[in-house]
Amino acid sequence: MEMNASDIKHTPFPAAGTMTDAEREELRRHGILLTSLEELYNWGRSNSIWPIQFGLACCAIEMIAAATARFDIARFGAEIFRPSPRQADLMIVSGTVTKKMAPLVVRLWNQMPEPKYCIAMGACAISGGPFKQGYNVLKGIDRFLPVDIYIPGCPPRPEALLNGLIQLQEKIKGEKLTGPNAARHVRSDVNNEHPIPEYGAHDLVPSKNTALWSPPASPTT
Amino acid sequence: METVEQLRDRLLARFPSAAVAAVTNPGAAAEHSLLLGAAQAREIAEFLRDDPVLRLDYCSNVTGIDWPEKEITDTVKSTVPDPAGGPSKVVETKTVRVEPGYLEAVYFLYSMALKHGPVIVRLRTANRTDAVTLPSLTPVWRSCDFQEREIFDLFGIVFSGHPDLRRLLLWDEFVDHPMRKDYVEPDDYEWEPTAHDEVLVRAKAHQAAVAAAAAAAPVPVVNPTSSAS
Amino acid sequence: MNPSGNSCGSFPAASPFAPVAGPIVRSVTDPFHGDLLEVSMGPQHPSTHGVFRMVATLDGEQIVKLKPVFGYLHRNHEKIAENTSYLASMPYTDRLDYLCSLSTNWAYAFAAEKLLGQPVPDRAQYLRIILAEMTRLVNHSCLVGFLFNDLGTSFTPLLYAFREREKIIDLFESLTGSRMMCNYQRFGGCRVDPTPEWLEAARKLVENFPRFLDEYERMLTGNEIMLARTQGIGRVNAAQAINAGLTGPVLRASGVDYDLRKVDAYGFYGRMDFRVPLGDHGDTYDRYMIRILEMRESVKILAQAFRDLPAGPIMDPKAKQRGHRPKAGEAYGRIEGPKGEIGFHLISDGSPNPYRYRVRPPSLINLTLLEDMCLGHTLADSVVILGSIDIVLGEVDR
Amino acid sequence: MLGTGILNGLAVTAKNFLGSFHDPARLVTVEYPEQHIPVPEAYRNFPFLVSESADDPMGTLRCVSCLTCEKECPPQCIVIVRSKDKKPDATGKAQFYPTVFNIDTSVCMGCQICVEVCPFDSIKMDKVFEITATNRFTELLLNREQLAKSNAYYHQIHPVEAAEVDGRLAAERLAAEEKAKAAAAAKAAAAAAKPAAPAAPAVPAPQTPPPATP
Amino acid sequence: MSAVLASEPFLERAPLELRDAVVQLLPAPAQWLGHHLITILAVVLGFSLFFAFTTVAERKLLGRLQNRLGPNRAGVPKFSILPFHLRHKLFGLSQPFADAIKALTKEDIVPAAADKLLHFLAPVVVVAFSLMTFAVLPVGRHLVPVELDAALLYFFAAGCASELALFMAGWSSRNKYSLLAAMRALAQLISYELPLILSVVPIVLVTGTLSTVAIVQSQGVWSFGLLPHWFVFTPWGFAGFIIFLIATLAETNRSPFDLPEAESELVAGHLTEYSGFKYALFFMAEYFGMTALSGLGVTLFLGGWQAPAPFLEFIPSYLWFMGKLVGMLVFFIWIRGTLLRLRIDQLTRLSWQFLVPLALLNVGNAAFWSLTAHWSGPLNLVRWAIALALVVTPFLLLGRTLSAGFAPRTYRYAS
Repeated sequence: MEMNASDIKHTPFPAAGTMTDAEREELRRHGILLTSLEELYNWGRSNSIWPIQFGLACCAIEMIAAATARFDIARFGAEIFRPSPRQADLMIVSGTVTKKMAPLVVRLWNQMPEPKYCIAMGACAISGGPFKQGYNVLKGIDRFLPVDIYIPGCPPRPEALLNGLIQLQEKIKGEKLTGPNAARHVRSDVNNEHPIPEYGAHDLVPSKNTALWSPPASPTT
Repeated sequence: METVEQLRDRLLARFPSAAVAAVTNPGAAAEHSLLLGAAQAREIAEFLRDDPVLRLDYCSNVTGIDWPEKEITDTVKSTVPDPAGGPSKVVETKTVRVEPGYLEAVYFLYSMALKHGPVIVRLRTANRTDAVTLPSLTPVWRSCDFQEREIFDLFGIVFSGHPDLRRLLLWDEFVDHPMRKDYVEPDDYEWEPTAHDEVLVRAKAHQAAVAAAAAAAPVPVVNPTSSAS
Repeated sequence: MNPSGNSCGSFPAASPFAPVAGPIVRSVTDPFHGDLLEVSMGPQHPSTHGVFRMVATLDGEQIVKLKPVFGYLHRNHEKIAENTSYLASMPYTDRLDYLCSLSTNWAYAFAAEKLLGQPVPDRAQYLRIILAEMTRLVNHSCLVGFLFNDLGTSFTPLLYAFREREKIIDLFESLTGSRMMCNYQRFGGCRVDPTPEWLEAARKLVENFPRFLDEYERMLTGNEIMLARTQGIGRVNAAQAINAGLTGPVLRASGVDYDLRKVDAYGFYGRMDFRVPLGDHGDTYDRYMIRILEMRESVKILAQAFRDLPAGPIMDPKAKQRGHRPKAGEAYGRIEGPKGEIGFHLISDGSPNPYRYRVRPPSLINLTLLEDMCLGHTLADSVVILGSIDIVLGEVDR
Repeated sequence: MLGTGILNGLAVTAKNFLGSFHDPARLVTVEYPEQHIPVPEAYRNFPFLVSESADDPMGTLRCVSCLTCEKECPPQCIVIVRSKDKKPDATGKAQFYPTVFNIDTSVCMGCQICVEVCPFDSIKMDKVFEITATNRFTELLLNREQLAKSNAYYHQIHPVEAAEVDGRLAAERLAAEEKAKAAAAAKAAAAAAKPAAPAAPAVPAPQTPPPATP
Repeated sequence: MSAVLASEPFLERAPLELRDAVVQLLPAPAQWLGHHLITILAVVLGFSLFFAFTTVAERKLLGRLQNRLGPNRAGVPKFSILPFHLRHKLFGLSQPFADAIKALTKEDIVPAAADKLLHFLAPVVVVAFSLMTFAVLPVGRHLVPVELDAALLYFFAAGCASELALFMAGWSSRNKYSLLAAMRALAQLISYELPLILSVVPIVLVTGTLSTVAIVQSQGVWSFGLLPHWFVFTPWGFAGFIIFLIATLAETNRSPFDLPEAESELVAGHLTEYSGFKYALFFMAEYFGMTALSGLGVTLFLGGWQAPAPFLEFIPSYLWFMGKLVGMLVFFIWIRGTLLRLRIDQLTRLSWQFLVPLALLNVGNAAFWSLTAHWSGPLNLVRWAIALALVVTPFLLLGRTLSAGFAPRTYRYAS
């Protein structure tokens, strides 16, 4: 993991005209028209990421701070926080997801139109964070949703969120529309609507979506 | 402001049949409290609110507390004279008794009109299982509304006379009262990379359960439930 | 519609995005015997300040019933605190009221010091006042911004407030290391001593703060739409407010003179010269104005604190840094937080962890009268009334 | 007159609009990836482990695996496995060292309590915050190799604090050396006086010279 | 017409010359069709482009109002087949194109319970009708798509259909918030159509025509060769202009009258259930509506394409029109950045108790003005004084009743 600020090189517009042979070959195989369309499409999407206006807890304040004058997420074209999920492209899960809230988060996700992305902002959204030992706290939103970018921190600074957004833009710019590595939303074999868990006697039923949640063998042995 | 003892005596004079006791707080804060019997708690509360000297018009905080059964070992020292005429011996007799558990609601009362307080009032249930009803003080102080609902939700004290006693924080399908000391949390420890102490114990229990379940049959792991009221 | 008001259990059907059922369409076609419309606002709603939910029953646009639903951010703070040491709960208190961590820190430290019988040195007392009042400035100015968002501005007042907030937050960060989660107070004092440069920067900032307030007020206070939208909306009289346990600016807007900084004079507030503004109408406008006036008083308190700040230790030398084991007993410590009386009720059984750890959440209890305030007003007013109460969900649900 | 309040409001926003072209106080945006807001010295995000030298970070960790931080960590995100053997530390005292030192940054709340309780100044707060991950299991669990940063790095990010810590450690080291010398002298004297006496206990002599601090 | 045209400077007639040149290329029977198609295309494309840049301008201006920069880094897409890549970010001016690409390719969700047909028709109707209003706006001296004698009637007929489309959208979504928004939209439509039209009546009264072209031409007079005789510079015209502005804000659902979309109350109001391109169409229609009404305001009150002074006429007339239009839009954005939203009852009260009476009185005022057109010399001053009094007095009186009971308060402190 890169922990050094200087190591994270942000190049929003990488130098053109420096194609490698492999890239040329790739381009030829794809067809120039398709590739150019893909590039235009990805450029448009990556510069117009509208997040859903949806704050959960402490991190939401830093999310708001990222939208305020000093950090100004608007520079990336992402200041239009849509209150309705129907018009949103990005869900920033900013804060602790409790078990009472989790079904609603999944419902909102399902209500968002494709293509959609998810950023887990802060320790609580990633893993339950400091509150993970609580009986009503979901240990990470990735139990129910596919998370594209995790931003650790408690709470992450607004710059960290902007950095996450830039990483997401890079991810979108690199997405393919065809082939085995095609993006999630164009693949017919991937269902991006996820079942909404129900309230059970102590926990959500089911307590995780096994299709998404696949932790490695636990190191606590 | 009167001391707790004076207040107790005043209340006993006003409500002769009521159960009122002073509870001392041994801590540094030394904020002593009054233990009221559940039967007349509502009338006493109204008196506390309306009495012109007290005018405790503001109930600041309501705390629910769970006191589970405790095993208490009493050590009684008795001096037994030596029948042989020698120096008398000190004999320690240990008796183990089980102190019954109860649930408690503590009300912190202040006076906004006279700017004094706090008067701390405690109500106790008879036990933790079936006799968990206390009179609601929400009709006296509306500020108890959400707090009593929260205590009902998390501790399971049933406040009779509460206008809208529903779970406050958890969902309605929830069956237990998680703030009780013996509540067992849902078993949820697949990924605990930094577990230690209690977490490690629970995580290991989870892994053992999963392994056992996998060995036996593909049956989902059922959450262990604690004392459901 | 559920006549019992028990709407907790039927969540999915009442979701804001669930399709409108038959009865509502009838209310459109039949204007004379229309049914009531039940609208579930939240937990994802732009104006519920987080994951709060209100189930409002509307007759046209008028509210005839409104039930708040809590718990969407119930993250078990109290239970976690009972399983961990006294010190380890301190950073969790930052996350209770995440807009004003320094006040909440103080409330917890205050209760724990009461439980431990721990004195606090003078310099730390002054530092606590300085940081708590700066927190009040942050909270109140941001609250006004949020309130105007609810009133329908395009974020402009909020962004001006956050511009000033960033300046104060920068100071918090350079002192405590974190923008929001300051984790600054300790039992028996404070964690870090500010440098003279820090104090000078803070003093200058506070000195300039009234200039921002003047501009803010010029933009907002006299605005005719603002007056029409807030005056007479969500009235609470003094008796109601006291009985419902409202505290903080919401209480004082109803004309009740009860400010713990005066009543308890905790810390060194007894040495400070400041006034307590009171409202006469108890409506949304009063709640807004009380906060503006309180900010002006806070600036005064801060000026005095900077002037009188003594030299000396910031930590009681006899205080334990960790492994606190207060003797059995209990203590209730409360301070005047920006949102109202924030209290901690700690019960010790002599072990290193608190036996019972209870937070008295001002935001939650201030919501007691939400329905009363909203009845008879419109849906648009309900979000404004909620905004004027000033809640933060971390504290409401804990 | 009706409308004056609205006009006042319009005047304020117009002032801010015009101010944004000439007054830096009215255009506060920092264009993030190109410009950075300087973080103060006290800033904290996640902890790191201080090692004396950058060349051999694992060999020169200050951590003696006393487990205090593991116990005090509020969200319990640290796990330490103490070594079976002992290695000499900077002062030459034989100490345990952590064979495993993991911090789960997906849980860590950056509260600095581990730093406060550490008696050996071996865990400090890092300032790096621009972190993203695409897999939380593999990328956010930091092991001791990832956590170890040199004392030079510590000096770079917290200059004032690091100087203070170094001064304190140097004093301790000096005291330890004095003590060791005194013990050695006493031992030599004792050996000279009583050749048959048992070896002097306690403080072992430094086996390696303490690494120079930058 | 060509004789008139020929005497114009080249820039003034360039657009028409271009059109004619293209039309000449077509076979004779298709020339009529080609003529109109090119006009329609020019209007649609021109105003669509204008819309695109209005959105980015709005975001940037709002940003500046709020001490920030706004979108500034969209730049140009990088095409790997091209040997070069422009790395300049173009000040974010390409932002609307990114938004358009995204909106076009976004999944379209129609709720299962929705009325599918109306849900689909609403955005189409709203855009179609708001585009139709452009037909009668004289953009330049010779640039008016359709010269109608009853242009104003046509404009308002087409314009108010867009509010009905909002109702369609709100009702068909079968979402509670949308439904409330639909009701609000309807109440707003009924309340504000009246002051909007009444604010225009004085101009019709004074000029005696409903044709927009004629109205603009009647404003092309200057006193002393310097002071333009735009209607906004008369007392009744000024009052009418202010009423027109307020009613325009309400008609186009702009802040402080954005009740149907009220974000803080109704989530996204009638748009709650719209996604992808349908949402973009609504967004577009809002800006088209705003542009069209601003254009009408410019035409009626601000002299249309007329230059403010005769010596400035060397600048082509369509640029003057566009300049005034941009000025109006900037004002709308400024209002949006400052003001808060009214409540629905206050909104209707403002209309019926304040704007409608004022507009009615204003009609009388205009009647007085046109009856006294022959007054000159000192009588002219009397004429101005009377007309001014007829504006100011009712404003003060009605304003007092409207704001009765609302005033800043003074506060007491605890002793």
